[in-house]
Amino acid sequence: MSNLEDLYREVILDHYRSPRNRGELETPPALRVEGFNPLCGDEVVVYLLVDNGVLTDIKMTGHGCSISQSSSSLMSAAVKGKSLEQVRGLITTFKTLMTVHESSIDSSEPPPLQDVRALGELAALQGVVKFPVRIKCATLAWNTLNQGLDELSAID
Amino acid sequence: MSNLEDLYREVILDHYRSPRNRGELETPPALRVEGFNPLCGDEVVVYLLVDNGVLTDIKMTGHGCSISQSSSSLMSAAVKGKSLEQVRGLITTFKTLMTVHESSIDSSEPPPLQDVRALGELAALQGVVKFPVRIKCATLAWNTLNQGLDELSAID
Amino acid sequence: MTTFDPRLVRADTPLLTRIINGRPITYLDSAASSLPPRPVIDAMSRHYERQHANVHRGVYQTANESTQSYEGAREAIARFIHAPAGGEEIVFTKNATEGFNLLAKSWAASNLRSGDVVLVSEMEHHANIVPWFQLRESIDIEVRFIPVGDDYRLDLGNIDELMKGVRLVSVTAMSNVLGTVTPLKQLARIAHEHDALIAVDAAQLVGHAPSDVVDLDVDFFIFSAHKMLGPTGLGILWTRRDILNTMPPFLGGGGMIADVSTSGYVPAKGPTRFEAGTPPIAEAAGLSAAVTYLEGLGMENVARHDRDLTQDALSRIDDEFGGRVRIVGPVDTDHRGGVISLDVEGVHAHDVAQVLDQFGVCVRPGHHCAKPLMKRFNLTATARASFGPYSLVSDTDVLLEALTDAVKLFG
Amino acid sequence: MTTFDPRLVRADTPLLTRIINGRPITYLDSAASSLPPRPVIDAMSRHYERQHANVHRGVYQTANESTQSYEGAREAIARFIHAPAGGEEIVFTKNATEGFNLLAKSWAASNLRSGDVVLVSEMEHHANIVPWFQLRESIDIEVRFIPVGDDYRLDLGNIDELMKGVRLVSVTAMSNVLGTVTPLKQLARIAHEHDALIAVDAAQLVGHAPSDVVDLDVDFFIFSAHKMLGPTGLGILWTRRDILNTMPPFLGGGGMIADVSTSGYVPAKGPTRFEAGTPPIAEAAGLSAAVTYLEGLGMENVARHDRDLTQDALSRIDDEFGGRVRIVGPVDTDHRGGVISLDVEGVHAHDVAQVLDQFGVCVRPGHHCAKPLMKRFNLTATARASFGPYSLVSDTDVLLEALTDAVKLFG
Ligand SMILES: Cc1ncc(COP(=O)(O)O)c(C=O)c1O
Ligand SMILES: Cc1ncc(COP(=O)(O)O)c(C=O)c1O
Repeated sequence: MSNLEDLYREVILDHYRSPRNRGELETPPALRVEGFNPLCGDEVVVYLLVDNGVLTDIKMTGHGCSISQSSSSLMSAAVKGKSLEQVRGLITTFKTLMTVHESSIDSSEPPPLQDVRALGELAALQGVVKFPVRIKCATLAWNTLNQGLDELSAID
Repeated sequence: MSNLEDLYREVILDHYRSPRNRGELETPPALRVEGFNPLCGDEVVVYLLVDNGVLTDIKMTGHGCSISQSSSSLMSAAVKGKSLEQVRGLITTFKTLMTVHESSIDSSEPPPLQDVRALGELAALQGVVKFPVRIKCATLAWNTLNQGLDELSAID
Repeated sequence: MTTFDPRLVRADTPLLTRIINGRPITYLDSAASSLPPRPVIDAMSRHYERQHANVHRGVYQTANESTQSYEGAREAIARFIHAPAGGEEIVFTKNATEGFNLLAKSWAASNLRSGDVVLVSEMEHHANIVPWFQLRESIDIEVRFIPVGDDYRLDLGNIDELMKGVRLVSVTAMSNVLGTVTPLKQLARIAHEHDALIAVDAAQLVGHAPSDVVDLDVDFFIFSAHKMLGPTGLGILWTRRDILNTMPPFLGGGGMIADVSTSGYVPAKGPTRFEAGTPPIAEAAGLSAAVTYLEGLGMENVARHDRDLTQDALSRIDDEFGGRVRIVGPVDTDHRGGVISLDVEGVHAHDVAQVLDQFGVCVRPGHHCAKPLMKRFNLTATARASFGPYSLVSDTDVLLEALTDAVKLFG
Repeated sequence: MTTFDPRLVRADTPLLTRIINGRPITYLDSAASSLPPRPVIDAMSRHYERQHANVHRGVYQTANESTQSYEGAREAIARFIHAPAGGEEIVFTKNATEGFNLLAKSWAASNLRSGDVVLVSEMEHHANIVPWFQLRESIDIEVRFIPVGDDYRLDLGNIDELMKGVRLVSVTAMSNVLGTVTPLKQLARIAHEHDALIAVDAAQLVGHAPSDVVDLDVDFFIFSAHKMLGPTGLGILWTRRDILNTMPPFLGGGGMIADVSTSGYVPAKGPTRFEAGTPPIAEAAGLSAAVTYLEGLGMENVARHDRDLTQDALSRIDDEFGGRVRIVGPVDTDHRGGVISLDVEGVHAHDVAQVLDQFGVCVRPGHHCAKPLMKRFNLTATARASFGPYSLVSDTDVLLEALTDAVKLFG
């Protein structure tokens, strides 16, 4: 069952059971973005409050499996209070982590160390890459956040 | 090649090369019926002239393989001048010959003797039953004739 | 009576020898697709190795053999479901879904008028919902839903009201989520009393119980080969010959025509009218073998086996987990078949399935292509276990062991 | 360059060991359906024996394997025809014919208006004719035909006139009757100059020569797995991603939706939008193996081999029979592929094929689903011989021997 413990690390189960930043924000001023995984029915709704280039608040609702829900909780904790630039950087790092792994599953190459370190608690999700079908669970919230940032910059 | 000689008997090749009763009849008084085999494109047109319950004249046009063409030529020669009742009898006998055989190909049961005798020259077509795909070639003209008789009795 | 031993079926099924994560596979996903036994797999290999050729119009020997094999499959299926006029009533499609599209886009499109109602149920598979919504884009029909009660069964209390304006009742024989078996004979009687026709989604029925379209007195019967030990790529639509002969063509192309010119075309008669292009020839050979195999098992036996396994599993799940694992479906095996949807408290179906996979247990998480039903019960997903003729009580043992682990992990 | 030896392909093809009427089979009907080699047959058996499960939504291991195999086939085909955006541009259908129905009923039905013209040719297969006549029943389009000249080639003399009002040019890459190869690049240029799109019936091309949709600069590319050493039950439609993404759904059901409720549905994005129901999963595994196998042979080699065999056969038929056996098609191999239609003076094609069968020679008699073309040349049927990568000059030897007998019998 060692594989499974890799997937369901304590941090993940913790965030799944007690999701951070759960709730809604008033729109406007906040932006509301929906993400949806038609294959498994997972849904996430992200509320973003941006002030002067900084993501001052983020709230999330939705439902789904432990991976999608903990990933969104972990994400919200990681990005809250960061500058939009930093947020974009985190998105890229996280998605690279998921993709790099995806293509190197067979070779079991470890991810570049600096990336993992930059992710902090988020690194707990790296076990997901051994379960390729679950990667889209882990990236759902991130793709939704990314879409939100795109919408924000389109408004500017 | 013995099988093949069974199929392409001299009588058949003769009727194919020199079809009897080829041509058209004026309609009315004659009835015109079309038969068509969509799978192989064979076509036959039968003209029937009936007087007082007797098939006084029959002409045929169309195109198709040696089996369909010789069968229609042989048929025309067999039914011309016969009473409609006799014609119906011949149709039944011929079609039974084709079907009986179809289901007894494996057992190689010979056809009932009296049937074959009643058919005269037509019996040359009995080799066809060893080639199930060709049966519909042999029966095309007969089905068309049958349809013509049905139309005639519907008019009555 | 045929003797039936699921262990022999198991021995015939090559996939069941697989080892997954160090454990023998426990396949509990027959409702999604069944596992073909050796004779079915071999029938298809043999087709390609010995007789493959395109069907119809061929004169040479392998073309004849392929044609006979293909048409023979029609007869085999006709026999299996007791089609009164034999193979002439059997249309081969690519799957059950195409069958419903054919029903909607040929029969219904030419028979329904604006305001007519198609009555389906809340527990239909999307295959029996989306084609009706699509039809609505061209004819203003109403798609009405028979509600599902809290007992997970069709609620026919208001059926007279529901039947107003209905021209077609189109319902599943068995829900692929709840396992609920629908009262087909009763529905057929109701439909016919109201001058409506009735179509049956038999996808979950045909591989699991005897099917008799005459006894059921239904008008359309649609299913898939891959859920009855047959191959992918092949579905079946049965309808009465008198209906079939009035249905306009569906897809156009070779094989479905009587004539074509530069100015138009004339469709062929019979089932081939609906079979445009090269059909699933090898698949039909596989289906014939599947029918023969199932007939050898005896469908009464298969049905009893399903019932026994289901009964056993339902009571053991309840004993072991009580409220922690909820069975989403009727508990009485008189009203259900061998499809068991589970809702594990606090554990998402994906996570359940993931943990189960570690034990080599194959169950399906998700909405099972029945989103309206999921919404009805406020669910987004269930973890569904389903049986086949190769299933054993020991499969349930492993399922319970794995479920225990899942509950513990997320406890 | 890969070395290519047709005798090795032959050794890989189990069906070619068959004895028919006492003679080794001489298979000359690859234009109707090709014979899959051992690796293709085995890939499908292995699928059923080792990994079969329904695709998508599964979490357990065999479901993943099946999904990866199915999606991998998309990538393999994309690579094989050089689809610029890969598998996202590949839609799996049940055959080429369904591909044309999808083109007509999705893209064309939503893009064409009354009065618009679809330009096909007189030498199209019914698959690329009947769907357009069917579309005409709902939108008053014109189906216009590029004439075929007495040289059996497309007559483009009046092409500017023909292009008036044309929104889509839909033509075959190679006639399945005449063997004529069409000037696709030229037609693509003409179509695009007139702001029309171009669809290609590649059924006779893909298994016989290299295919590059970018180099050809075409917009739709439609073909069947069973004519490229693959299985029945599987076809392919390629189109550019930007076009695909604007096409409305075709068949409705599971797998093609993003959401369904009791009031309506939202279609999925990408190729799955067009793949309702359980897809041909095992068949896709077979197709992947076929692609790998053909890549191993090298499509340039396969094309050269076809050309050599055709050249040889054409000149020998002419030498041996002169006017008695007419070749219905161009005689210059620059303008044709390995499909040879014969019209034997005074002998109907069915009789030719019947005599040939006695020699174990498989040729196809009939209209080859191209009735407008047959009418153009005043024919009802031809006897058609066609080559595959397993064909040898010795096949032509037997063909000639058998033809001699046919001519003699009816002489
Ligand atoms: C040129 C051409 N187009 C289309 C088709 C149709 O292919 P399928 O029958 O596999 O749909 C064929 C083969 O029959 C063909 O030869
Ligand atoms: C009840 C029911 N109906 C229809 C279908 C559709 O079958 P297919 O995917 O083979 O078209 C399924 C299976 O997915 C089903 O379970």
